[in-house]
Amino acid sequence: MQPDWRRRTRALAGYAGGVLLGVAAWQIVGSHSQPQIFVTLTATLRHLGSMIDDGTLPQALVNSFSVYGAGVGIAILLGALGGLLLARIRVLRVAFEPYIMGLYATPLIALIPFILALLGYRFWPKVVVVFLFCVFPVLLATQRGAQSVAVELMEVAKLYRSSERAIWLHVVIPYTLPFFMTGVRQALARGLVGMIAADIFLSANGLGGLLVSAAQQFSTAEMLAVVLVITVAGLMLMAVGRLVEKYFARWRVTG
Amino acid sequence: MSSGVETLRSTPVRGDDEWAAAGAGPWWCRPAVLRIAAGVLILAVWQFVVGSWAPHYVARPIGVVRDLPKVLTDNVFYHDLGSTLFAVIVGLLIALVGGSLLGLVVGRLSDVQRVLGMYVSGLYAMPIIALVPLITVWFGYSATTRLVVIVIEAGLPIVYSVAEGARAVPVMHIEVSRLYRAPWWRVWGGVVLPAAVPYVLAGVDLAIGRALIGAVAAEFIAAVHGLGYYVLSHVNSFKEDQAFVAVLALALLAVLLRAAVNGATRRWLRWYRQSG
Amino acid sequence: ACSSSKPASTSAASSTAAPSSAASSSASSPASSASGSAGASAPTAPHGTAPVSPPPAGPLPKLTIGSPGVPPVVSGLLPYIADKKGFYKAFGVDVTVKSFTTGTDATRAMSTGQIDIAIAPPAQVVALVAKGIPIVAIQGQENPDWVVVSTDPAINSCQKLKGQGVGVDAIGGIRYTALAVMLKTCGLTIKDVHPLAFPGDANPQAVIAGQLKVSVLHLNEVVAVQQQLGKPLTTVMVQAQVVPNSMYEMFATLKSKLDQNRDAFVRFVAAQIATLNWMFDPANADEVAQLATVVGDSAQVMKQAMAEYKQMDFWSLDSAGLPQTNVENVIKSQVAAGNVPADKAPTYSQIVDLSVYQDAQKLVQP
Amino acid sequence: MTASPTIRVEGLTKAFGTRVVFRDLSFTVGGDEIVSIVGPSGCGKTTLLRCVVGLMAPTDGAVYIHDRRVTEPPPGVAMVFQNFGLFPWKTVTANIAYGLVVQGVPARVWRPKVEHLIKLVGLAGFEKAYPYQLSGGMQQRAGLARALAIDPTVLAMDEPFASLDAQTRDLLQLEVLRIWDAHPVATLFVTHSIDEAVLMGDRVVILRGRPSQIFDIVTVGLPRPRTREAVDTERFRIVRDYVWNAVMQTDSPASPLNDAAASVHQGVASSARIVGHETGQERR
Amino acid sequence: MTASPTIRVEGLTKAFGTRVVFRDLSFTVGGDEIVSIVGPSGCGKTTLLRCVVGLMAPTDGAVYIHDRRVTEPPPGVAMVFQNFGLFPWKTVTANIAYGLVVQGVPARVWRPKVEHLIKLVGLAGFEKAYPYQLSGGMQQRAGLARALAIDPTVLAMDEPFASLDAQTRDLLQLEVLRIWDAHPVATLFVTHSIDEAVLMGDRVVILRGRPSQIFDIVTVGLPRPRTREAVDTERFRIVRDYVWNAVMQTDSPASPLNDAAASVHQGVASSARIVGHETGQERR
Ligand SMILES: Nc1ncnc2c1ncn2[C@@H]1O[C@H](COP(=O)(O)OP(=O)(O)OP(=O)(O)O)[C@@H](O)[C@H]1O
Ligand SMILES: Nc1ncnc2c1ncn2[C@@H]1O[C@H](COP(=O)(O)OP(=O)(O)OP(=O)(O)O)[C@@H](O)[C@H]1O
Ligand SMILES: O=C([O-])O
Ligand SMILES: [Mg+2]
Ligand SMILES: [Mg+2]
Repeated sequence: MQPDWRRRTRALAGYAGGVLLGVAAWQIVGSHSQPQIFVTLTATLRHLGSMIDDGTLPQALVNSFSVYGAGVGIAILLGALGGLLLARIRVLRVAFEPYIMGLYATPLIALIPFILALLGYRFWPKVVVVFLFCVFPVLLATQRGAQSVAVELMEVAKLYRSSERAIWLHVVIPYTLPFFMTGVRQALARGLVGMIAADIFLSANGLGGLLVSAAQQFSTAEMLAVVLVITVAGLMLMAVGRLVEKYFARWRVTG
Repeated sequence: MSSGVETLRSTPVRGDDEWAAAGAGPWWCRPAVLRIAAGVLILAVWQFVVGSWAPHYVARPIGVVRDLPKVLTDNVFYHDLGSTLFAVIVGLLIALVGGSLLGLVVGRLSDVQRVLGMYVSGLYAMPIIALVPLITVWFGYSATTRLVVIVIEAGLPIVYSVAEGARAVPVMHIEVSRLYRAPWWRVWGGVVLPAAVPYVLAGVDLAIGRALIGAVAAEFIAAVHGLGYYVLSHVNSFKEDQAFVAVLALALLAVLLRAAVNGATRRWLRWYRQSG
Repeated sequence: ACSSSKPASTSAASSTAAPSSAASSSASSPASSASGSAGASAPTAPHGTAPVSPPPAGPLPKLTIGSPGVPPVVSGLLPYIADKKGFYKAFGVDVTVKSFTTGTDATRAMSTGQIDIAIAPPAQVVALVAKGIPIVAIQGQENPDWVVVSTDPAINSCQKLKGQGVGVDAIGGIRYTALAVMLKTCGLTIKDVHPLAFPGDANPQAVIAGQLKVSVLHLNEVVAVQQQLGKPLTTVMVQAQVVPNSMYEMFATLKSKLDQNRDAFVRFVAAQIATLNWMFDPANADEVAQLATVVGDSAQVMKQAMAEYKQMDFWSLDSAGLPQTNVENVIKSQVAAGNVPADKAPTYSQIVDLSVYQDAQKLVQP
Repeated sequence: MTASPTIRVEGLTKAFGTRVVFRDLSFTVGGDEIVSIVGPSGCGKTTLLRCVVGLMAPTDGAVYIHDRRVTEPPPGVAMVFQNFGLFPWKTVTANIAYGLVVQGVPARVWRPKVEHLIKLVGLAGFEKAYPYQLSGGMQQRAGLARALAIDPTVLAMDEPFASLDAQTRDLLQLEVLRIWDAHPVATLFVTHSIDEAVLMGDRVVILRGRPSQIFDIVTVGLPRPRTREAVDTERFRIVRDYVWNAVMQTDSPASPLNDAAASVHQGVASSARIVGHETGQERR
Repeated sequence: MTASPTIRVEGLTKAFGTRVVFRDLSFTVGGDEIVSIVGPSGCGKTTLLRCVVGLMAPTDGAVYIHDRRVTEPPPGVAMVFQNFGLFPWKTVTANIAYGLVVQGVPARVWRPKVEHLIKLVGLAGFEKAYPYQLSGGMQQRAGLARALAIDPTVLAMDEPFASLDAQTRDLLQLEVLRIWDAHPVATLFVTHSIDEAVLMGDRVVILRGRPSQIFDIVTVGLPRPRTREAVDTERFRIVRDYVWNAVMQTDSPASPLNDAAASVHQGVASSARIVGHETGQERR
């Protein structure tokens, strides 16, 4: 066993080395590439700075994340509701499960041209795309949770003559919550994919729109800058998702 | 029970015997009947809504059925289907091998984890679709781009999941192999790898869906021939009914690929399904 | 629907039929030689007159051309028909036509050497040359078919576009550039409207679905949209009318590729000249309309559209389609828009190489 | 024992589908009696408890609690589960209070009661802890307190100590005996451990066969209050050995365990002579 | 016991970070001896075993096996784990053969040996079964066979029966004793169950305190071969009660268990008189 400080130093060196390696690789490859293929990190950051200064990036973030927020929000609400319904109403579950699973398995991106044709291109159609991308994880996770409530806990509830309302309040909902949150975490990630897809394939604005127009103008620096922003957004959302999930599952800590 | 609505108070907690006793209930309660009814309902609503409010070229069930023979006798369709299927399978195989190796290394060697972990997380957190325009610049408007996109899309969940699995190898199993003085390669091949297999499968399950998304996105953006291209070109020519057949083919592909993985698991990895 | 590899593979079979039907009507057809040698070898190039060497005895030289749109837009029809009807093979070059989502994508693929020729938006060619990437145009289409249309009869002039949302392809895309140029004619700038971006060919669908009131459309798209809507659109502006001396598309290639393989490019252009002659023979109108359905519209729509295209001189039948004034206008507007620094602005002769067309003409008209 | 026992099980039979788990079980539990139930794994002990407390309907026969036929969980019945059955998202206090809260008992009534119980089972200081923060033994103490909170007249315990380690189990056995001695209630105690069955019970119901039937009901005959010393008595040893042999003789699952079992087996009859046990009519 | 014991533990101390788990442990295990180790949960029994077999380096002190200092797992050392530690992806045969296969022993050599062991532990007919297809008791039989397969001269068992039900545990104890009597090897037997420690061991090492130290090493003094009858002897009862009291007296974790423990506690000294035990120097 190494002493504590040495292990910590080594860990820090690892992380620092990772960052340095990435930065150096980016910079070196960038400086040896044709500008329409790849550019340096510094050029990318410079471009990022100017996109912030001239307001295009903030505007794009607002555009994209208002779609994202609406889509994910509705998906979470309807997903939870649908999940509970499917879990508790057997007829619905038996009847619709195969179609839901089928739709869940379908690469939904292929439906985008149809959504475009049917609903158009503005705000709400994009919300529909985000919604479709992230409703299923919530729905299925909620259903799985509500359907798998530990038998023993249900027995406890019945033994003590709990009312229907008490069973929901004290058993089903608390038990399902962590499952639901796992679905929410997945939804946060998938919603981002839906958001970018909607931006690229429906009306091209927001972050995806920036990507498209950067591509139109052969501006690799701008594309990389946008990708960087999207990555940071993704990491932040994943972190938030994991925190929320962990918080609601804290009692699940088991031996 | 005949209403189908289960109040919690009245539902038996251990339902299996009541399920068995109740059998399938009245004939209209049989699963097959319910499913067909639901399918018909979905199609009817779709037909009605689209028929009443949408432009005439928007896909609708009757049109899709009408165009089905046309598509199924179209060589271009099979060419595109084969192209996408081939790319997805090759991409998944590359992702499986490469992702598993990378995942094992990242999961077991903490130094590697520290250096590479952030890049794996970063890529995993971002929608790969945002990278497609760049990958197109780097690898061309070609099937190579599609393959690269598929490999990245499919590889990341595998790396992620396998790394988690490699970290979670029960200490006991490692100790058994150390105790019996197994050489290092037996520890990796005989203990770490098999212990990570369930995680590989979990990763592959995610990877299939993502691989198809990647394939379609690449075909849309880089105009590579395949089912996505088939969809796009037909929608843009106001032939949505034909395009929708390709969507159905994509869905079928996803379901079949997952079923194949499940089947393989059931067949060859019974120990994992039972002890999971 | 599938415009690139598949037609190429069937062209051998159709090549016997096509030139023979052309033979009766067009003196410039490669018919006699093509039908005689099953399309496998040389066109009738008068020996000694052309700077073109006789086609190689072995396999034909290969070229790949990228055309915009999935399915292709009308400007992609020329290579599509040339390929379908076997003109390329007849002139001794093996051409693959590949569709790209947009003209920009095709241009990018050309600029990085993935393909040999792109049907490229001139503004982007200018921008790339200014960035130091040596690209030249060997043929072009000067008259754009861009039309600004509206579903609202009240919006019927340039001035009335102020404050309106207008459908384009992408910020900086080809429709966007065209819109900017047209707006200038009534003293507006792009900032006075809201450009709404619908990449690829999504634009006409947006109009049909009622999502867009005003949009920049191709001529054939106007015809198709009117048919889908069942009512006429209001024409706001036609670029060919309001902006004289415009420039629409260029057949552009990397200079290095041209230098390496000039012979093949000459044969390529010659085949296209021959194709145009065949296309605009009235006797072939129905067949052309049928072939033109590849853009996704019906033969009926395309027959009407092709007539309008002919009328507006969309394709130049007697020149390279790269007039100096028009090209220089593009350069100037790119400088004015700030996309190209004045000191980096290329000259006409840097961008355009007319010699290929001249040599090609000699191949077609001995 | 004829003066209105608290629990009366009469000709109870339970089948799942075609598979009969147990058949024609009849026995009683008096108001101040602990009846242990032993039998091989899968013989239906848990199922029997479920039928008794009304969580499951029997296929045939009936259970009466306070002379009322059981069709759903009657009031005043509590159960302690093998895996504790605590709500993992509730604190110790909230778990113990559960049976009262869902009955609408106001906080000012249940709070002092729960506080008292927490002290009684030795969980003081852990009122706000969540189950995952407790050791197994402490979780089972909470489970016990929850059962006691409703002032049960019937207590069912399903292998309550099986998932605890040996030392904790020893301690909790004695603790439960101590608490029970202070407030005796009709108790059904299911266990795998024969020592435990004898230590805890006034009588031991032995289930055997496929489907299970009552092989014997043994009267333990050790005095109450019981302490650890009981284990060292001759009587304990005799009863334990008798039950052990009776259980081991079972022709149960096709596992190689049986070969070994056979080798340790001694005749049941010999010890039966010195063990008081009920048969036939006597049982009711 | 001075004639070169197989295992010599000398002044062994283990700390994780600043937390010392046990301190200055010294004892020996002879080549034909079973030494049981008991102590409260978390006192470091498993950690001690890990140090002994060389899976973990001690912070201070040393372990000698066959007079060679242990720095990594030496050959001839086998271990049986509480949760069996079988590879779920291997059949019974492959699991049992594992220790031989990784040493490069060819199949023709290990196969007859493994077949013999499978019969010995009563798993005949289950050669091709996977662990999930076996009951807990059968899994532990396989774990035992895997340990025996390498012909160990040192056998470490970490609560091998703790996750089994009471009846299976009883059976396996006797089975292990039977097998061990046929091939005695130096055995360290960690358990929570005091009955088991006394039944199995020649001596019982009692760990106590924070950090743990050896409180006592008790010589059991029951004859071998041992059978179930041993449990009924006076000697067994005396040793068991002594150990029980010694363990329960521990001032261990801040858990309410202690209050209860105290109430059952009887003076250790009184029984100590009649139990043979080592102290101080004697231990080594
Ligand atoms: N809801 C149910 N549906 C079908 N079969 C069941 C159900 N519940 C229990 N069984 C079966 O009934 C039999 C008896 O089960 P039960 O749990 O009562 O046995 P047990 O004696 O408690 O076993 P153990 O000692 O292992 O706890 C088992 O074979 C079990 O599989
Ligand atoms: N690798 C480790 N790192 C840090 N602490 C550890 C490690 N392994 C064990 N410990 C700690 O050392 C102490 C002793 O653990 P150990 O598992 O040896 O106890 P034990 O006596 O076997 O307990 P039990 O009876 O519950 O099996 C515990 O507090 C445990 O948390
Ligand atoms: O790129 C287009 O010409 O639409
Ligand atoms: Mg049970
Ligand atoms: Mg331990």
